[in-house]
Amino acid sequence: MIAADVPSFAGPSVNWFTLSPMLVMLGAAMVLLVLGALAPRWPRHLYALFTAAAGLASTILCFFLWDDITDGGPSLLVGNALRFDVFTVFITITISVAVVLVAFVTDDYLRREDLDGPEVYALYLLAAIGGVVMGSANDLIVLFLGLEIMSIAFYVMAASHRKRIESQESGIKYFILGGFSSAFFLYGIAMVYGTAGSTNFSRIVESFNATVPAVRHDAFILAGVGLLIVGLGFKTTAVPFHYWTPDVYEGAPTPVTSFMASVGKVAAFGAMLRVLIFALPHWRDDYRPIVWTIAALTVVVGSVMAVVQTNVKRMLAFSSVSHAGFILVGVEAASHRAGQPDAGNGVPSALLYLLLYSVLVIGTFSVVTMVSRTGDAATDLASFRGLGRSHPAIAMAMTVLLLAQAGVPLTSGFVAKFGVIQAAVEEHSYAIAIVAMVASVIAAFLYLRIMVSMWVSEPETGDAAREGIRVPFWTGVTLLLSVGFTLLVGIYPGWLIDATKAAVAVR
Amino acid sequence: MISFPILTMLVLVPTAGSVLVAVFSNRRPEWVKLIAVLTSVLTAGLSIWVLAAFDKSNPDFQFVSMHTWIKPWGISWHLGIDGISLFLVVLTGVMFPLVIAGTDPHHDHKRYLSWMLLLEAGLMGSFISLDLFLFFVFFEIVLVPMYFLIAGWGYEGRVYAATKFFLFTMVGSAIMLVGIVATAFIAKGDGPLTFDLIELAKADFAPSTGRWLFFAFAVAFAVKVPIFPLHTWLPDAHTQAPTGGSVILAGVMLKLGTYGLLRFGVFLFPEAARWSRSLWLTLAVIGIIYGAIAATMQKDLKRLVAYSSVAHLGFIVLGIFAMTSQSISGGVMQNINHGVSTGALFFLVGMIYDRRHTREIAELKGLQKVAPIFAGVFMVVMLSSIGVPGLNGFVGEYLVLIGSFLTARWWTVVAATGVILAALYLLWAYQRVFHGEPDEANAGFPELKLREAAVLLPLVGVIVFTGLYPKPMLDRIEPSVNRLIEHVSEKTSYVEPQPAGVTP
Amino acid sequence: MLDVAWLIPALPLAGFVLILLFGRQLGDPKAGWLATLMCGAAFVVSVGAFFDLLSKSAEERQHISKVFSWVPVGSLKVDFSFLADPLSITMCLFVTGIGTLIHLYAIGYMHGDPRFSKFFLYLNLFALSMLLLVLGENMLVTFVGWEGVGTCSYLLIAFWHERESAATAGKKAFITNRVGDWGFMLAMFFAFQATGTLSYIGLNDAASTMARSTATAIALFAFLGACGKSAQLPLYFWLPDAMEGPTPVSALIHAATMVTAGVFLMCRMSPILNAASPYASTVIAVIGAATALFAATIAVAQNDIKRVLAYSTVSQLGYMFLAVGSGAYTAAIFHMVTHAFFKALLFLGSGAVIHGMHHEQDMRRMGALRKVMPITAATFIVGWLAIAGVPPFAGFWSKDDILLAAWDKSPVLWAVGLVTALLTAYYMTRQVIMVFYGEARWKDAHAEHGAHGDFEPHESPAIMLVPLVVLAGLSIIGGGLNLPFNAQTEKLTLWLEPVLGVHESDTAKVPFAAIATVAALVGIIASIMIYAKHRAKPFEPKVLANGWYYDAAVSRFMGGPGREAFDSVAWYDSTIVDGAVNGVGRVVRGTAQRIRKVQSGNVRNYAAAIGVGVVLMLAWFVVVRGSR
Amino acid sequence: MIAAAMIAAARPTSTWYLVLAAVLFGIGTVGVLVRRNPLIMLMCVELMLNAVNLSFVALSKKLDDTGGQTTVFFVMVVAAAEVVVGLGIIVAILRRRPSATADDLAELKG
Amino acid sequence: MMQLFVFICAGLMILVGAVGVITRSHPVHAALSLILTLFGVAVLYIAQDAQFLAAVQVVVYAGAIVVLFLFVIMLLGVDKIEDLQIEPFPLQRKMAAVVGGGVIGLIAFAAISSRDNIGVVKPPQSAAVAAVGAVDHDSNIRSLARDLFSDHVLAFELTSVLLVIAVVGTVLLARRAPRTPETPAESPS
Repeated sequence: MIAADVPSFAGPSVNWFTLSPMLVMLGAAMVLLVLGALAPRWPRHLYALFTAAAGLASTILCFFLWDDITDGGPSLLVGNALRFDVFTVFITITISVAVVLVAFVTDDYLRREDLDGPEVYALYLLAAIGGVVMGSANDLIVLFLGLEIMSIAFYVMAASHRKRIESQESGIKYFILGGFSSAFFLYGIAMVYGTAGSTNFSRIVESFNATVPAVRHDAFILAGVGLLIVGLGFKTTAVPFHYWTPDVYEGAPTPVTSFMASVGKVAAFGAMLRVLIFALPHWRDDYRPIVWTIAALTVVVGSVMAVVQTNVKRMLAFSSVSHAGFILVGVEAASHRAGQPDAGNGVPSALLYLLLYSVLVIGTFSVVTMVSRTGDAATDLASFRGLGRSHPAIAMAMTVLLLAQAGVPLTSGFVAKFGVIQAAVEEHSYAIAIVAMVASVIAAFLYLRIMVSMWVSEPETGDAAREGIRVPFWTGVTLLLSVGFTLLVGIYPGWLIDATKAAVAVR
Repeated sequence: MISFPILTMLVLVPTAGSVLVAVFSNRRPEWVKLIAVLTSVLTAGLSIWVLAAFDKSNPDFQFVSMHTWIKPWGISWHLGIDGISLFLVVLTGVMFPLVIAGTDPHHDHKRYLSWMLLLEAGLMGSFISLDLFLFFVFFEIVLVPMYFLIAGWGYEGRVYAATKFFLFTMVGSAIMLVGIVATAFIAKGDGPLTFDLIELAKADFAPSTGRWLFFAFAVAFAVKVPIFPLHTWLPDAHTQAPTGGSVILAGVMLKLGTYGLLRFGVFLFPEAARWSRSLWLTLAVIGIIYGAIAATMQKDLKRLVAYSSVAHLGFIVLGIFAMTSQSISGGVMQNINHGVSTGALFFLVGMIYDRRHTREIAELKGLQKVAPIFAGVFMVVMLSSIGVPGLNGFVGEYLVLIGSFLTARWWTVVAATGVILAALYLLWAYQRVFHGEPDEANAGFPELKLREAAVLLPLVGVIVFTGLYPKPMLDRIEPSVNRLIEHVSEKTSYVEPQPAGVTP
Repeated sequence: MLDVAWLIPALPLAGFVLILLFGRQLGDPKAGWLATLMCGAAFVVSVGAFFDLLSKSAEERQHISKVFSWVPVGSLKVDFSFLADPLSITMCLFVTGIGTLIHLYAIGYMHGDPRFSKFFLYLNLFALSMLLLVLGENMLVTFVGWEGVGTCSYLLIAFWHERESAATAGKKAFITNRVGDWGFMLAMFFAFQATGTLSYIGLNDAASTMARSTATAIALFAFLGACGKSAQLPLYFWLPDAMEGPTPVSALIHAATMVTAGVFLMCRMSPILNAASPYASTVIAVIGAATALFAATIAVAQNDIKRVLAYSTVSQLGYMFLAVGSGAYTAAIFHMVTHAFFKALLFLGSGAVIHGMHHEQDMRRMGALRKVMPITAATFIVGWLAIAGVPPFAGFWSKDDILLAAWDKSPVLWAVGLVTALLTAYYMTRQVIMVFYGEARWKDAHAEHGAHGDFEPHESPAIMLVPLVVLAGLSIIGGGLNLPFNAQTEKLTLWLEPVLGVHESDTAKVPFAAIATVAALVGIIASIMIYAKHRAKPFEPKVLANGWYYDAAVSRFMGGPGREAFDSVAWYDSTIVDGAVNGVGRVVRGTAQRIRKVQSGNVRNYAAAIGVGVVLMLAWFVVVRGSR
Repeated sequence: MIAAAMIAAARPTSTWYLVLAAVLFGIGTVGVLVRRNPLIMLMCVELMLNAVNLSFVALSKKLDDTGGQTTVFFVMVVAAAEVVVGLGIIVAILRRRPSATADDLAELKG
Repeated sequence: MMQLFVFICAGLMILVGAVGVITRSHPVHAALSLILTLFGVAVLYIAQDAQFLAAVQVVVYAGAIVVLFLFVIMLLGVDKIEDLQIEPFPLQRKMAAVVGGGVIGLIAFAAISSRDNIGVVKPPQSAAVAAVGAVDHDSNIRSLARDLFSDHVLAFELTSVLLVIAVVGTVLLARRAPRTPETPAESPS
């Protein structure tokens, strides 16, 4: 065949600047890989700083993009594959910030554990891209690819501590279950595609605005919705799809855990909101009861299970499950108004929670990283004993972060919880709000346990005595930043709330 | 109204002091102590100033300071004080210097003092905030320092007690938070969202809604008061807490509950409060009798005092829900009286513990012979706690009872028997501890020290003065109480009953 | 002098404050003198006030002096103010008067006690409270005094608190009184609800229009208070134990003044009682009579010199309530005054004996003391004749009035009163004989009791004898206050008439007087026959010696079922209520532990769990939602 | 004859394909649950993905839309990547503990 | 007629293979049964006019992926027989049955019950794809290509990121731990 009778082909136009955050991170990742290969003698901590710089750059770029949107309004990118709105930008910012903070911690961690290579940083950046794609996708396929990018990166990172069998175990567990669940997710996509005739959010909404209710309540696409929720539920660590969480969080290298807990959750919930609220508003009455149930189960199971753990990393894993439950409460609230011009407070509160929780959890895990000492093994409650005596500053920071997680006022955690509860109450879902709050009290018990062992219990004579805790500079910086942010937002959250409201104000 | 934001200062000064103490070098303990004492004294001075500048003819909120805080949620930094909160603020202001100067944590002074000051800030804030969100913030924040004070400086069972206290209270406030938000949104209608107490009080809730909301609030406060059967955190917390902690806990913190019931429960949801009054009255009476009986049987002196609090607070709840100007004024006053006398009692028990390192009543004997002055002070405080006329305890209790008699006769008749029981448990304990011939263990019991006397003197002074001349206090309390009752009457069909021959 | 009526309580207050501040420096005996001085000054002021009042016409004999507005809340407006009228001034007079004498006596009696100054501190505090009680213009001020005297009696009974018995007795007195106070409070509440005021004047004005039920409620609850304070059935049992206190205390508080507060209160509220008649007054009269007889029977078999007097006090108080119940308020007050005279005298006398016997109180260890302490003996004998109701001593007249009134109420009551009178004469004679006559049993007894060496009972110092003599005098002429010959001689009645009204009765007085006298004589002679002449065996059954086992029964109940009930409540609290709380925690942990098993760490189990989730999810969407 | 006609008439519609895919998917699922060898579990995941691919293709045929096939293409890439990484992890583990089954990897639990 | 025959044969291949994968106790046999399934799927692709995908299926899946499996099996010598008779968790198989049955049943039910609704909504042909005449025989590849580079270009680019991750990941995992002796991993199992 000759090109003669072929009509001229023009690919979709690409507004490169709007993609700049992703491109920056991608470029940085490539550079790191090349450097790692070509200049192995490069001083290691530059990797971290480089990564952080990339994250910072994308953050800054995001603010410019934000202005563009506030001026020009939202738009669709590269063949309607991506949504370019404040929601996207907010998610991007959250993820980039997480990258920056985690990179700092990772540097010190890698050196302490004598693990090498820029690969981890590259994976951070690439996973971050995946997360951004998930949060901004306007097409189920794109969303799926983003999800796979992030997940596969996570599998590798989880298994990346070669000296710890636990690390590899967590890797394979995560991998198998991840693949398993993404198969379901994909099947869901197939079903939606079959009934909607497309995987593109805009087209889905259009076509179902047009079709008759009979088609809308067709079992096939409903099954698809269900399977999509399964896949997303797995990534958001929602009960009953949360089983991997504690094992993986405990086994994975601590900074990686914090990366999963922050970026992973942000991306997953971003995707969930995109899918449920933006793509499938027609089925909100069908999936809302499910979201309600899952949310309730998640807060309760997460909190209750956390209470009986003895390993701090596991505790925090379960607590992050219960936090996921809280965010799900926000999703539930959002689902009341899915597809309506007035979006209510559901989506903003969820976004706010995600940002605040990411910072919290990274800070918390940075302390765990320090306490876990060489070998990343000393993470049981006992190894926190007497921290208040030996390192009052760290203990104080940890206390603030834990109180924030418990949702004590004047910390960001309270603002987050309050926002979610407010959203739920606004939609008259009082029951779920009360369930969530009571569960958070149960969870509070676990934070108290950690605080007690830090402040009240006498230091044990064991590993703690043998190897002291080192406080590396950059980890300290991370801790300081997160604590500062926690308190700042706790005391003066107004600006942030406005920002999140803007995320849905323009559609 | 004065331009100087004195109420804000009431919160900020202790906070600043707390931070200052926290960051101050650990190598100069005496300086740390000095800073702490000075800040608390300064706060006390401010509170006294408020008392002096308070316009008793004005029933509304005074010294109001109002700043937008979280605009998108319609939350503002709204402080104000009226007759109901005035004396609670003063009590807080006065108690803390005494505690900080008068009690001695045996280790980690720095952290102890820092927590103490933070606690003061929180308590002050909760008593003067007129924004539901703001109030909740303070109400919750108070738990943290108290938790650490108990868990860090308490006695053998401290961690259990502290955790119990924290979680117990948090369950209540968790439900209240939902209640607060719901209130705001339901009252909002089409208007802007606001958490402002005064705005919300204007709203009319459908009876069923109002009742749900009221209970959401009431649970939190019932835990704090505590009202039977939600009281079991109290004996543990009081007993295990260090002396200072117990004094604050009993003297000031419990009042958050009764104050909240009055300011947020009754004021926001008069209909629901009226509707459920018989429940509350019954619980209050049960609390009075039950607490007294339980107190009688305690073997631990501190625990005994703790249970006596349950009984005393029962009177306040009775007064609040009997809802006559006498009963409520009496209740508000009883807040203060109980704070002073029980606070003093905890001081004294603490002193006994410092000397003998036991709280077991059985271990103590014949102290009056070896330490007559100490015994005398104890006697006076005890008599005030029993409610002997001429001392402060009587006035509040009496007003509560005589006021409640008008609207809740039979409850009052039963409640009045609490007066007998109070005499029973306190006198019995006193006899076992102070009377008789001291055995050799107690023979060396030291007499009241000068510092201790200095701490107790103001309290005893208040006890006697208020008992003999309560008028100044009542003059400031009553207008606000009457305004509250008028509010209730506007919202409901309630008419405050007047005794025969008195034209309202 | 009326304008400064507030001075009457103020002076003891000053004494109290001064001794509180400088008691230790003043020490023994200056503190005592100071206290006595203050009390005496109060007496002088009262006298002044008395004459002021006397100078006015009967209607105007009423003066209210407001000190400050006390508890003004809403419709409740209570002032701290005093009401000076014949009744209160009468009370003031004999309270301060006898008070002074007893202060004086105590200086001698308490000489050498380590807590000498504290004793007078309490005494002045007591005087203050008692004066507030009687001078109070409204029930609340009275209540302050009411509780004040209760507290003082607690402090003074437990004055020697090293003695377990003393401490217990004090506690017992206070708590028993508290029960009465509960009644008093309720009386106030009812009064307030019914009239909106607590001032006596307001109340008594309202009484005329008051519903009988209300009036009855007020009267009976107030009477419950009176029962506590004045040791009537069923709350009398604290008084005998109260004898643990120093004898001056027994004399002042538990004989002369405090215990009569109940009677005073009843008289104060007499209009309400009248409005509440007949129920309330009948109840009061019956209880009074019953108590009188009951206590008298017990007194017959007591061996402790002070306990005899204690029971006789209870019995005499019963008399007064009998009078109150019969509407003869003046008679009640009259008897109150005379009783104050001779009972104080008797107590002080016994005190002197005890003092002389080195704190021996058992009458079986005494005898023939008239030789070693003649003055004490003489005065004591005067007191005996007075209480026995032998004319012309004071007791005769007052008791006679009461019996007369009782007859008007009902002959039965009168009969009970008469028997009581007989018994009174009997046991008092018995006491006098056992203490002052017969052979000196202390000679052989001194060996075993803790006295130093071979001791000789000795007469008390002058400072203790002076009050005795004075009181003896009063006991002799006291009857002159209210001689029933004609309207003019009934001075007390006239004096109190504006407050209490008159109890007119047309019964012939003389025969009753005769009968009463005979009864008294019978009692005396019988006693002499038994105890002096040993013609018959003493009749002292255990049941009487133990006060009909009433007290024992009460204590056994308190120590037994009562205590168990309390314990069970405490148990309930710690086990059930708290157990529930901890139970919640346990449940949470338990559930968690159970769920943990699912978290087995095995990938395939997790996959299975996820799979189940998937199936459920699909079931919901396909079956439940898709079916539409 | 008639039977032949019936058979001739019966043409496999897309629904047939979808059901077949469903069965394949189910088998894959069961495989993940019952097999202990991680490698074979991985294969079972591949089965599931293939089932999805099959339905995609069938649907795209029914819709007469290439999008479905494009998707399948992407899925294959994803599958490849997953397999590579998965095998990497498995190798890393088995290198250390030969003959380790999924059941043996249960240190992290509770 | 023809389609039916093809469908049945291919279907049988697929199912037999699939069952083989989960029932053959020897890993190698399982891998081989996987190939069977993959071929069956490829056949059905052709039957559904997805020739290009069929090719890729054979090349990538059967060719690359399964080979990779076999290679790993051989390399690590983990070809030990897995005894499928024993199942440590009594519940596991039951649950597996429930899950498998549930998934198959529900999805099949959904597919059948809604056979009329599938394809009701016809997707608007994107310009690029529309340009290719549907009758054209090798239209499949072309339209696929155009679709790939028009609507799904971003997805296409993302696959590159995916592959990069795969590479980096394997590098990271495959690298042996440096000098420090491996901690003995004989943790009790």
